[in-house]
Amino acid sequence: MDMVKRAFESDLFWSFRHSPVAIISFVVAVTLILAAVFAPLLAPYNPFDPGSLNLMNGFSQPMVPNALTGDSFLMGADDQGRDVFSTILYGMRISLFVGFAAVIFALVIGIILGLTSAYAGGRVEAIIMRIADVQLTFPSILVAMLVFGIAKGFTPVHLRDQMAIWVLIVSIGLSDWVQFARVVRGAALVEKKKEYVEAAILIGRGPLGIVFRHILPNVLSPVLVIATISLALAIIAEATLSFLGVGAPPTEPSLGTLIRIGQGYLFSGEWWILFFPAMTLLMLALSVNLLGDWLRDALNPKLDD
Amino acid sequence: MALLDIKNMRVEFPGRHGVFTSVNDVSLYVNEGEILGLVGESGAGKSTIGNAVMGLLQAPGRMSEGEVRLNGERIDQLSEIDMRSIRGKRIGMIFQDPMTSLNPIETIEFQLVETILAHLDVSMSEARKRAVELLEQVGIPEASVRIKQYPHQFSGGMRQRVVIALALCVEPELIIADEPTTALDVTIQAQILQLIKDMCKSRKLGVILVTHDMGVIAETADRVAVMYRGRLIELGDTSQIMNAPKEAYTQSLIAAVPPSNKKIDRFPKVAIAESDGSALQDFDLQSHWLGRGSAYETSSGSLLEVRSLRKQFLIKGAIRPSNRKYLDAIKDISFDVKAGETFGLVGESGSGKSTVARVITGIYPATGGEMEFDGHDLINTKNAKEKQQVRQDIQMVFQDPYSSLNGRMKIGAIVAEPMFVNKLAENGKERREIVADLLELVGLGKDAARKYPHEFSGGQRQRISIARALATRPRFLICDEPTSALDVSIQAQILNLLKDLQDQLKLTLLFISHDLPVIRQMCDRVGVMRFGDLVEVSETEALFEHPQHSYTQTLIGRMPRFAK
Amino acid sequence: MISHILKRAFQSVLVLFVTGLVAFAMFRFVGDPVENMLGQERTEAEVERLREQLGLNDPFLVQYWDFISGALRGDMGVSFRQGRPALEIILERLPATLELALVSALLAMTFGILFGIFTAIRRKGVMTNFILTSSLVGVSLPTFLIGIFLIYVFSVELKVLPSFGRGDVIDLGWWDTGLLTWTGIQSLILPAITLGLYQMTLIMRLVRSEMSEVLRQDYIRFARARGLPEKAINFRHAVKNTLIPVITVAGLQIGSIIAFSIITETVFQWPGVGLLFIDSIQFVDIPVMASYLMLISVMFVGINFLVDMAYLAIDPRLRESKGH
Amino acid sequence: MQKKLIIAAQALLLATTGFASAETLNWARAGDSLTLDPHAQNEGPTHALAHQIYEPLLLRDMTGEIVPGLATEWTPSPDNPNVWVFKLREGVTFHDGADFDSEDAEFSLNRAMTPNSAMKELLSSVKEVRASGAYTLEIETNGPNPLLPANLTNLFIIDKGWAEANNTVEVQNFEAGEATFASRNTNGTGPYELISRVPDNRTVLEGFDGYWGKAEFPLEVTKINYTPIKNPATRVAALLSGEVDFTQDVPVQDLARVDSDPNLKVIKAPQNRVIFFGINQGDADLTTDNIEGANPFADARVRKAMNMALNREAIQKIVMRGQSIPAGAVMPPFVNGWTEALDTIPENNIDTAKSLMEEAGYGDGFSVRLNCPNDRYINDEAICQATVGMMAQIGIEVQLESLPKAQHFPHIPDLETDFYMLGWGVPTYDSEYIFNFLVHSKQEEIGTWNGTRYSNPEIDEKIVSLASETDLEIRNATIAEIWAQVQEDVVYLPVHHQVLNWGMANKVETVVDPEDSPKFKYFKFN
Repeated sequence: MDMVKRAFESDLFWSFRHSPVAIISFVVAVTLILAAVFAPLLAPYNPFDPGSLNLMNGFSQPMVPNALTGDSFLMGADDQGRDVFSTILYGMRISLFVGFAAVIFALVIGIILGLTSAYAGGRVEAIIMRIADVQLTFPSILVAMLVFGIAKGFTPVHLRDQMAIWVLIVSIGLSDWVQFARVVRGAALVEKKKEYVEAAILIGRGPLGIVFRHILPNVLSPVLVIATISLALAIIAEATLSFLGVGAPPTEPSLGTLIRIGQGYLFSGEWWILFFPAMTLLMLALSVNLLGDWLRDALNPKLDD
Repeated sequence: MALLDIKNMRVEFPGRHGVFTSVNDVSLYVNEGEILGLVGESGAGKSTIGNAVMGLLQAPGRMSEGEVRLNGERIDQLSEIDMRSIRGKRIGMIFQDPMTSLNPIETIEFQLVETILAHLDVSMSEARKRAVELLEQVGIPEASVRIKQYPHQFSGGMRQRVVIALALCVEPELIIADEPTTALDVTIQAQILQLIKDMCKSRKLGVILVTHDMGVIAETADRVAVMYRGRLIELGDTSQIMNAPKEAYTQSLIAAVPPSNKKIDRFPKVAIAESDGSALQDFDLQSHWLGRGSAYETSSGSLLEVRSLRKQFLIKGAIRPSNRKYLDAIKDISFDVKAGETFGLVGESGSGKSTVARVITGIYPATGGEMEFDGHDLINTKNAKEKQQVRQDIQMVFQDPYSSLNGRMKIGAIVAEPMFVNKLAENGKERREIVADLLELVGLGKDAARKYPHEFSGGQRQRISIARALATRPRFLICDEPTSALDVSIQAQILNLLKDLQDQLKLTLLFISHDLPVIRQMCDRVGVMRFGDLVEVSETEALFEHPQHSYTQTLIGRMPRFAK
Repeated sequence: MISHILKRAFQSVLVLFVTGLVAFAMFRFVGDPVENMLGQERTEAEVERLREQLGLNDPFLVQYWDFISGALRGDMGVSFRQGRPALEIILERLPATLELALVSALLAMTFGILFGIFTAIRRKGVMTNFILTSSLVGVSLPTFLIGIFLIYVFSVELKVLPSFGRGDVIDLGWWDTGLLTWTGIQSLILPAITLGLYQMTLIMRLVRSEMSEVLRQDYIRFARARGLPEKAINFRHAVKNTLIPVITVAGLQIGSIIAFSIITETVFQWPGVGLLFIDSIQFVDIPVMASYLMLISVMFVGINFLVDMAYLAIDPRLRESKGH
Repeated sequence: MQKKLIIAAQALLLATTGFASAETLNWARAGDSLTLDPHAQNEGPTHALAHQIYEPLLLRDMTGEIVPGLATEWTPSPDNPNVWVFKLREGVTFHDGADFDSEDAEFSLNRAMTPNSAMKELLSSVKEVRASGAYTLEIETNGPNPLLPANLTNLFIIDKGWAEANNTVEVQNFEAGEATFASRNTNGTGPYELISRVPDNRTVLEGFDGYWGKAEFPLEVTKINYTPIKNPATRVAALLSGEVDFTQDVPVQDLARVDSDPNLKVIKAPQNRVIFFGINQGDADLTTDNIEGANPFADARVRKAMNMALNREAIQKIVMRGQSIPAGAVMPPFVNGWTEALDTIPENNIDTAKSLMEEAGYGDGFSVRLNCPNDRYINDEAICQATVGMMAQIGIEVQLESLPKAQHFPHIPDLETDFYMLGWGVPTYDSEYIFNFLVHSKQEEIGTWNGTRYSNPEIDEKIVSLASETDLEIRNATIAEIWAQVQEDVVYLPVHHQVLNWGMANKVETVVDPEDSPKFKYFKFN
């Protein structure tokens, strides 16, 4: 209760209430995320069940009954006869799952390495930051393609179906952790010099207690901003990777895979196969980006990168 | 006609919680060749007046009423472009922190010449010549060489001279100096104040000197305006204000200033300042939790013995040890602290006094030397349990009330943490009770436990900091500049609190400060530090009356004093 | 200073070795080049012979060593697909990518910095909000879709700009350029926008936040108090201080631009190294892939180094004692 | 106003890109030729470019008919049934002016048989190539080979003197570590000369003044700008915007758009390629299924059920937009041995298929993995996806793994897949070619692409007999017998024959080459 009250009285909430952009973005993002989470309840069809598909529904126009089967789809049907609306809901689940998981993966690695290097200093710091530099040498899409290639070699054949998603998560996360580590390190170096840390040493807190109980909560604001923007980037990165053929499988497509498939129909008149997934992705990424933007201004941290 | 005439100025800042009136109906004036001291505690609105005169109020602040006249001409309604020809040219401004007032990536010459050219129709070479002259006038040696350098190549005092040169470079009629010496050491402070005085007299400048430091005012100002919460409380000649203030606030403010010439027992209460809470309640220390820790022998011998202590910092790493560069923060110092006394360490910034505190507490490992605390070897002890025991006995109150509390923790958690970590309480319930008692003890009241640090003022935070330090039941409390960030009225309260606690809990104090009057009020014995050396240790009164070392003499000579 | 350079150089070599190792680890799994190289009529014996010939049967570390020792001699192997030295192919395609990347980077820097300064000086306002939001639209869609959309609008519907290729190029001997012909410049427009959009947004945001920070500094307030013109304050004092951190990021972005050109080049059939890399992956052309990755690493390391040096040159605080 | 601007800009674009000239053809396709050395790669785009520059002894024209090239006549030798005699064309010069004679032909064919050549399998039956006169060439085979001429249609002739002078006698060798002269330079006898080439970027060809066939062929195309455009959307855009006059690989969904464009047209023809699924019916157990200790595919009823569940018409209609011919046998229609009956597609009947599954004891279905390429055949991945849905209807839960061709195809000869997609073209136009690679038990030299583990010694014997059977009637009868058995055993699940779609500007006049290899000397402009 106290927390809630505090949240509502906070400057952040005040700034939120006075920013129409933030409110609209928040509503859009939350609506989309909820729609994805409750896709099985909301979607009229299950596009991931191949047995339920009727190929003859392929390329049905939105809201126009199919000439062969008589079925009608809100946003039309794609090349496999899948309901575009349902596919978007399910696809968004995958995109969001990949996005969130990749950001969490990057965040955990970044926070641990960033805090460690800031707190330990010296050689440990030098080594970690050098690894970060090397990591930066590999641009994100190359990292993803490398991880994809390597994982394919190591994954047993029967696990390959599940592999794609996890590889996406790991590869997007791997290319993303550096900025978390840098920001956390930068903020932690500032916090470390503050006297409350010395006070904590004096009362007998060990290094772990100091890092996680004291420093970590104080560096979370910039991390939150980056995490928000990273979420949008990760969702877009997933789409980009699927264009290069290392995305989610077409039988269980993500938004990115849907766009990759849909872009083949840009000239042929079946605009709905591309338009709806692309608009969904745009709304999702844009609203998350705008939220991140607002958050950055509202928290006004000096971001290092 | 006054040089600057302010009539009924009102400055407002609309904000989330309504309109905040920063300056309320203030009228004052400055004459040529006169220094007007504008004094007040933080939040009094004294800096806002300067900014309002310059037309540099931070948005969304605005001057909603009143008028400002410069030589009879109204300047508060001028357009931004017209105002620009007044700024720098007719009114110069000096900022508080010389470290941040200069553009770090341009040379001094560039910044001077640019300002000269912006206002005067002179050639580039003339501007350069003038710039060198200015630097010479403000006392920068080898001006023609140093003018080519960047700000980071100058020391703090030299930078402030550059800032003054910049403010003076187009010969303005009025200078607004906003806390021009607050960031400087005592010895430098005196020089800069002298410089401002000289400039004022020799050039017939009007000066508004904004400061919180009564000592500075007493030494420098011709007249004084006292501000409190946006209002002008009292305006008069310096000697009148200092010696016979009319208003109650002024009286208490002056009373709160630690006198530099004599030792008093307690500071008088400041009437209008924030509530003091209640004074110490009468705890039965024998039965109270806090008292249980003080069941040790109060011997008359030394509680802490420091011998030949050294501390080096690595400032440039290298693979070969011979290429490494070190800074000697402490060079071979020795002193004792007797049980129950207050030992003072005084010195300017960079003298190593705070490092001594951190070495004693173990935050920094010593490079060499010996330290013994109540018979325990502080340097060579490997026994973790013994170390922790000693640690518990030595606690510290820090300088910065804002950074010394973790903003993400509630006060209750902050004060309870030492007991939790050291298992000093049976259970959570007992911890909460002790926290409540401690908060009462430092005059905050137990409700404070449920709040976060940002809900408290600086003085209240120092009280929390003290409560946290007490929560390990320490015997030895190090106070590292505990009041240097506080207003003078709050400082008096905190110093009183520390004195009371020492009496009640039989604490031994190591009191570190750059502020000589405060040292004189608080300490039994004092050590003077300079560049890592302990140049003199002596009884307090003896030190102030008969300083032996030449540095101590300089220090005490430069100390701003004002006679009551 | 010298030890700093040496340290950097050592790190760079390390980075290159690691790149090579990782690259090689990957190549084992992207597929089998032999099936591609032989037609459907190939026999088992043929497959074996070719594998042996290409050294694919050697242990992994032997292959890596062969590659590294060859690379040190400037021999990156022969493309499985084209039968020509991989390095030669890469160098032949490099001008296209570099021209595209450079023009994109220039676009991104110019507009990113201009918009960043504008939106920092005018923190509120219709124009600022428009710039901020519309630039976000650009990064909220995958690059390939933006590229295809641009083609659709400007090539297919309006027919004003070419949809693919580099137009006419002029061979300067060691460099072929599309910047000197009208068709070359026309062909560059859409890919450069596609590639630069993302970086522009990034730089714009960075400039905006850095500049907002700088504008709050005391020395800006002090400059204002000295009556300096607003222009001098914003563009002399603030911008210069803003650009120091921006240089690092922007410099590193050039590396990303080159990597991201993979997608843009595929969409616009831009005959650069990115497209070559994609083709090589499809064909499992190991020498070309390895050369590409090494090239990217070399460029990245080089750019890092230059950025470091630029930093030293611009920021007087770092100049004498070299800092960090 | 705005419209005017656009028109002005268009005019500018048209003027500057210069495809207003009626003689220049801007040609785009998905891939580029891999090398200019005509013997280094046996692959479509490489041969397609080579056909403009080089010529074989005999070639297939745009209708698939074998016509004279550098040979004017060819007959089996009356003396030796193992020898073919070729009479060579006289008065032919290479682009550098050298004369063509039998030494060049002998040299070229021998060069094509060296170990580094990719063409040597086509000449595996050849024992010796002899220049028996200035314009006569004899090819002796191991045993009679009636189909030899059909193997020569992509074997190009290069100049012996030129090759020797430029040290490019050897076909390029990767071990040597450098490119050969012939992989970057050309000297053919063909209708077009190479002007410039940047691989994967642009190749420019111009008409060869000294071409022998000047009177014989239209040769209306005098200049060719060839650009590979990998991304399908970009390729279509280039055609729609007028930057390209002729492209071979128009995505099926864009055909309608291209065809409806007033300036463009689409022409179609069946391709020499059949698409099908292979199923592992020989192993005792499958690694990718969920049935322990048994192979459901080993049961012919399961295979029949799958064959019935596969709705080829739906695939044709939706996935291929009508641009395919549903297939009943793994044999393109031009091939010797093809009959309409064999190619009749099985009835699509889910109920019957379900009862067959029931009978086989798999009424509850099973799961299995399907391996599929995603960058090789027209809509390959979408076909597989549709197949997943169709198999689900009879209880077979299929996990689809679609991979780039470089990763997909090695699975088949390496026997790492139980259910896979494959496409097959038959350059010899004879069923033996199919049997040799796809039906014969998998061995070192034969049956190499038979990933079904199907092994029938009787059939194997019949297949081997085809090579030396000179009596065409007996041979054709054997072919029919083999096909009957293959169909009976449901060795493969045929899907369809691909259709070639060439998109081009209205001004271009041509027919579709069944091997997807345009020969521009036949092209006309209207």
